Amino acid sequence: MDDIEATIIQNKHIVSNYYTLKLRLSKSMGRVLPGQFVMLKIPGNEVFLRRPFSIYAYSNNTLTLMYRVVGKGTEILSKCPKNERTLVLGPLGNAFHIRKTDKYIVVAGGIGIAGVHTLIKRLGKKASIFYGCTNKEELSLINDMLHLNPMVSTLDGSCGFEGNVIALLGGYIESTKGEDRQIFVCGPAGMVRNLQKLIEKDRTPCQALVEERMACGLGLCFGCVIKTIDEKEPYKRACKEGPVFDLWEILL
Amino acid sequence: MDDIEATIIQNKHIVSNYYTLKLRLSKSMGRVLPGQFVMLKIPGNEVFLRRPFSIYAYSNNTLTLMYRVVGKGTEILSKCPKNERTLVLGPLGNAFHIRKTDKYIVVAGGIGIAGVHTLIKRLGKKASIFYGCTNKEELSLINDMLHLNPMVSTLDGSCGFEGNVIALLGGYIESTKGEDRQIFVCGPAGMVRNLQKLIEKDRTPCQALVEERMACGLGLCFGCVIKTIDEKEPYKRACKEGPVFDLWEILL
Amino acid sequence: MGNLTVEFFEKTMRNPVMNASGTLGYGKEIESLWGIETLGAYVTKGLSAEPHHGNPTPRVWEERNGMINSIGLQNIGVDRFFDEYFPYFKKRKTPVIVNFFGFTEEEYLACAAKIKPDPFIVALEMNLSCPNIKKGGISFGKEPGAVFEIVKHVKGVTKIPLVAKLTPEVRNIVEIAQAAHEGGADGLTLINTMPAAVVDVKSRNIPIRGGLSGPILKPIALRAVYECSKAVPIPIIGAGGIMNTEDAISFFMAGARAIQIGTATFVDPYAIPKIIRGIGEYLDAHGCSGIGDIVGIARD
Amino acid sequence: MGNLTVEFFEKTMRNPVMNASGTLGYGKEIESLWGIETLGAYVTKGLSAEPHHGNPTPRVWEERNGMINSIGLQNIGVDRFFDEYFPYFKKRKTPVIVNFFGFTEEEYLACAAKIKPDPFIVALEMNLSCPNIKKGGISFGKEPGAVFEIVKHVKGVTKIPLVAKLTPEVRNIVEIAQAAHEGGADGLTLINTMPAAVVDVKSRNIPIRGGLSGPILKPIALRAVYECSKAVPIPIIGAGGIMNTEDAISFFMAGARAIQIGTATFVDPYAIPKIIRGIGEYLDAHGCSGIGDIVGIARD
Ligand SMILES: Cc1cc2nc3c(=O)[nH]c(=O)nc-3n(C[C@H](O)[C@H](O)[C@H](O)COP(=O)(O)OP(=O)(O)OC[C@H]3O[C@@H](n4cnc5c(N)ncnc54)[C@H](O)[C@@H]3O)c2cc1C
Ligand SMILES: Cc1cc2nc3c(=O)[nH]c(=O)nc-3n(C[C@H](O)[C@H](O)[C@H](O)COP(=O)(O)OP(=O)(O)OC[C@H]3O[C@@H](n4cnc5c(N)ncnc54)[C@H](O)[C@@H]3O)c2cc1C
Ligand SMILES: Cc1cc2nc3c(=O)[nH]c(=O)nc-3n(C[C@H](O)[C@H](O)[C@H](O)COP(=O)(O)O)c2cc1C
Ligand SMILES: Cc1cc2nc3c(=O)[nH]c(=O)nc-3n(C[C@H](O)[C@H](O)[C@H](O)COP(=O)(O)O)c2cc1C
Ligand code: FES
Ligand code: FES
Repeated sequence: MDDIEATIIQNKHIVSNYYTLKLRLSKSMGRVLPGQFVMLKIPGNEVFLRRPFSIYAYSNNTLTLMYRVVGKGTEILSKCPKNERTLVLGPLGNAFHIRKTDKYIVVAGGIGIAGVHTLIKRLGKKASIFYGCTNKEELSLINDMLHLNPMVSTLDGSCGFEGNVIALLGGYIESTKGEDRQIFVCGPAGMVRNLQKLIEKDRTPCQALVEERMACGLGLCFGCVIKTIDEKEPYKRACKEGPVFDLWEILL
Repeated sequence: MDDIEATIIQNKHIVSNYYTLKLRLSKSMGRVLPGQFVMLKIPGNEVFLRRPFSIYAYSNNTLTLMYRVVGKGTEILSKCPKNERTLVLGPLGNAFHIRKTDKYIVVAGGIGIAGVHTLIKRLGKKASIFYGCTNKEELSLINDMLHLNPMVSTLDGSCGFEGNVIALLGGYIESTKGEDRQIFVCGPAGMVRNLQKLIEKDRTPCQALVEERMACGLGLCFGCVIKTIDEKEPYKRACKEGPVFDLWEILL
Repeated sequence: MGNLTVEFFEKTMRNPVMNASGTLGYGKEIESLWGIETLGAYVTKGLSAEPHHGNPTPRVWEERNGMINSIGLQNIGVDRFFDEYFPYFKKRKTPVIVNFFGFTEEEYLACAAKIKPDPFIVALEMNLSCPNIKKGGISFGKEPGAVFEIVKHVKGVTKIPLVAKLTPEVRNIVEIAQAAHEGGADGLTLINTMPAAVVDVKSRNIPIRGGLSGPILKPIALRAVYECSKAVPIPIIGAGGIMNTEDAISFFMAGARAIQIGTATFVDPYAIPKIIRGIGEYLDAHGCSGIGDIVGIARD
Repeated sequence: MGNLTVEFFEKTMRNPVMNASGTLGYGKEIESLWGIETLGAYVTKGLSAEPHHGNPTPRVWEERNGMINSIGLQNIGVDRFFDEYFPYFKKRKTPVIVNFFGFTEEEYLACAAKIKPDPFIVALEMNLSCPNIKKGGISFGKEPGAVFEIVKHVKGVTKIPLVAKLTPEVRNIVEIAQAAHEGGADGLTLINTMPAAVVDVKSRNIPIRGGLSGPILKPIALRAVYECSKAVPIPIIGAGGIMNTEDAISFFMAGARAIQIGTATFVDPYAIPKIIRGIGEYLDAHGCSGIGDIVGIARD
């Protein structure tokens, strides 16, 4: 892990406020595990702290991020031209732990897909993918996974199941009852809470990638904590002990 | 006077750390008097307050400034490309008062030439110009006045009189003793103090353009004051009551 | 555009936006850019019973995202202000808030006593950041007890509503706010500049020690406005680093009933009219009938 | 490169640069980037006699040119620190300054008493910004009298040199510095964060109230360092918005004998080693034989 000089080689608008950013790194990031993230310096000096982004893809010193414009930093990022230089600190955080099992289920909502993208690539056909988004157009975020037959839901019903992805998942969970399953989830806090409720009875093994505001990304500041069931030390750092937590150990 | 949108049409390096900046204004500045200045917004948001610059030339909505890179603001300015947009507040301050007299003497040192440039243009052949700078190369700052036969001094003696311009002026002052003279000066504080000493005995009428750190340029903050002999109200604003003061009324 | 009118101490102001004291000269200086009647009220440069010369230069210094000033309260004295400048505001029907100070309690009282009630005087704004030369130069606004006393005494010599302007260089601004309120202050202005210094590494000098203003001050001011507005029932005027409409709205939401704009005017001389317009647009866009709809609505 | 070595309380440090407490975790976290022995001394995360959980999120917020934190002093307790982490620093021959706090005087004393003198402990750094829960949550560092008392009492339970770390939210930091010195403090760290708040205009919330750090703090910190270094004879450690070598040099010139770097590390994890190198280069370029040549040389 290091702070690595990087050059933007592509900054592409996908749909609505989603983009992908391709960076050429000046040296290797080393081994990257599914679930890990980087702290990206936003070019210029308008924003101060770095911004955390999941590693969407990485190979041959080329790092890809997928991001959604939500505030000042991502706004500036979306306007950065090719060849702009910046810094990437990573890879950071722990990773999804893939245990041998009958059924892998990956659940993502919106930009949450970025957090499980390398995991899905790793699992390939072994994973059942559930993806929820706002409308048909946003399905272009999973264009490269269509061959894996993802189950999709859109809030406006313009494609797939109409409603939220956890409702869609419900049927599947019901129908695979009793099997040895493992769930991976990344998405808005509300979605993860709904999932927790859905599988509360069985306490199906589930790992969640969580997002918290970060200052350092390195475990230095204790700014990014998430509350856990550990009574002695309830607050764990999303950047260090996380960002992947056992769903049954965190208090959302 | 107004805050006027402006576009850089030329930003030219002259010599060492001297530049000229040509701006096209989106509307007229109105009447500009010799000695007046503008508050220029430095493009970008690296620096906060505006920077004061003398009006080097102005006609047909085209404003020219001559500047020397001395700190962060002028450094950034020197790198601004053509077509960059900014804001110019002006014209500001009072002006040189040209009274009928036998002999006009204009004394400038270094970048001080920018402050008396429009005055020299106005006086034309009627003025005796004394210009002091560091070396021969810097004489290109007065290229457009060579036909007025300026007397020049260089600190390194590479052209004209070797030494400071006040020493050079000394002889002239001596030789024109008794004549009705009027002096205009703009330059470093040390130079103006030396001039004051030189003509102390005769108290030759003299107007000085002074530089003080400014925040507003409009008389709002009382940040830019210069001490005067007025005992009741010693501190006068360089941006409002100045920047031109009677040399015999200020305490340098 | 929606109604920006506000009532302050039974006087009507066109809008809740003022300049901050000392950042709009004696008022007339801005007239070639915009009319003084644009303001909800004009806040005077700090005035004293007798004129003051102020400090030598440098008096202003740029800081990253802010500035430091050490003007030293230069002013022509309260008498000359009322002779030479006050008629200008009356003619333009612009309410005035008279900022004043003293270096002793007597000077505060003398100055306040000189100011006669007038339909165009909304309030006196008492600058409590001023050093008390009888108490080793520690400023009046530092101790709850001292604040209570001086506010009470000033209230004794004037019938004009009194706003106390507090310094952030205190151990707990809420207790100062409470003391001012108990002393009889009718309102508070929060906050004045924060003491700061610059080191010039090249010349190895400290070119200036003075008060920090501008964006740098905003989070400190917002905290003061929020906490004091919960603690005292009198209206609060917010100030500190307001550069644009969003900053202004954040002060209202934190609990300010009016705001003052200082340093922003140096960066953009049209900042005040722009922000007034921006507030109107915000209220319209959010279906608010007046600024009252958003004052103090931010939840912790 | 010139000699950066400094003596602090009769211990030798490789250089006068430390991390600021709470901004370099428990120390080990940085090891994949640079060695802990790079530091003049490692300053621990704030420790207490008993572990503390800290505050709920959000705990950090970006401000223009700074940040606000509300970590709430989460820590594993002083005992676990000495069991699990201290040996790491000893093995790497890195001097440690133990930052500690309490919510009552007893907690301060209990914590200080637990820390045994050790060749690798340079000093205890007492965080005086902590709220005193027995005094309505007003922090210990606010009143000269209270500071004198608690410093004196802590000195009574430890033989390790004691550095008092002061909050800028006081009426006059110089009098606090003097009280700490009179109470027996062997040094001062200036300054801790400044209380601040954020208003989120969109959600109409106050998402965070906490301590402001980063460049925003620098001019306030420089003033404190300058004025206190003139007023007390004990060494001062400067902190607040040091982002680069020039900032660091300005703190030395203002009177600091060592510096701490906090927020800068979040912006650039190599800020500390870069600044250490930069200081060395500065001293070389200016023909200085050591940092002593520039400490306190800035003239007013
Ligand atoms: C481990 C992790 C992985 C992430 N992966 C991605 C990803 O792959 N793609 C993507 O688009 N986003 C991702 N995010 C969220 C992303 O970091 C924020 O959307 C981004 O920081 C917003 O910055 P901003 O300046 O645009 O927003 P602003 O609101 O202006 O940011 C202000 C501050 O808040 C923080 N912040 C704001 N929203 C969030 C958030 N949702 N999570 C964490 N911090 C936030 C910012 O980092 C910044 O410090 C991830 C977050 C974490 C913690
Ligand atoms: C009335 C007037 C006319 C001027 N005309 C010219 C001109 O035509 N050409 C030219 O090159 N310079 C001129 N100057 C000086 C010019 O304003 C400064 O050199 C410039 O502001 C420096 O900015 P900086 O950011 O590069 O320097 P920095 O030192 O980084 O600036 C920091 C602050 O100090 C102020 N400052 C620094 N040096 C000076 C100075 N000498 N005078 C006033 N303020 C200063 C800046 O305005 C800024 O607020 C004039 C100054 C005044 C007052
Ligand atoms: C140049 C200058 C002069 C000031 N003079 C006074 C003054 O005379 N009286 C006073 O109460 N405050 C004075 N202040 C403080 C401002 O009124 C205001 O409280 C402070 O600058 C914070 O607001 P801002 O960040 O918008 O500038 C002055 C501020 C500046 C920058
Ligand atoms: C995330 C964070 C945590 C902090 N924790 C502590 C602490 O536990 N004890 C303490 O004395 N100061 C603490 N501080 C204050 C810093 O040590 C330092 O005094 C302050 O941040 C100013 O320096 P900076 O601007 O370089 O960050 C903390 C600061 C930050 C940003
Ligand atoms: S972001 Fe600093 S500890 Fe996680
Ligand atoms: S610069 Fe503000 S009064 Fe002159």
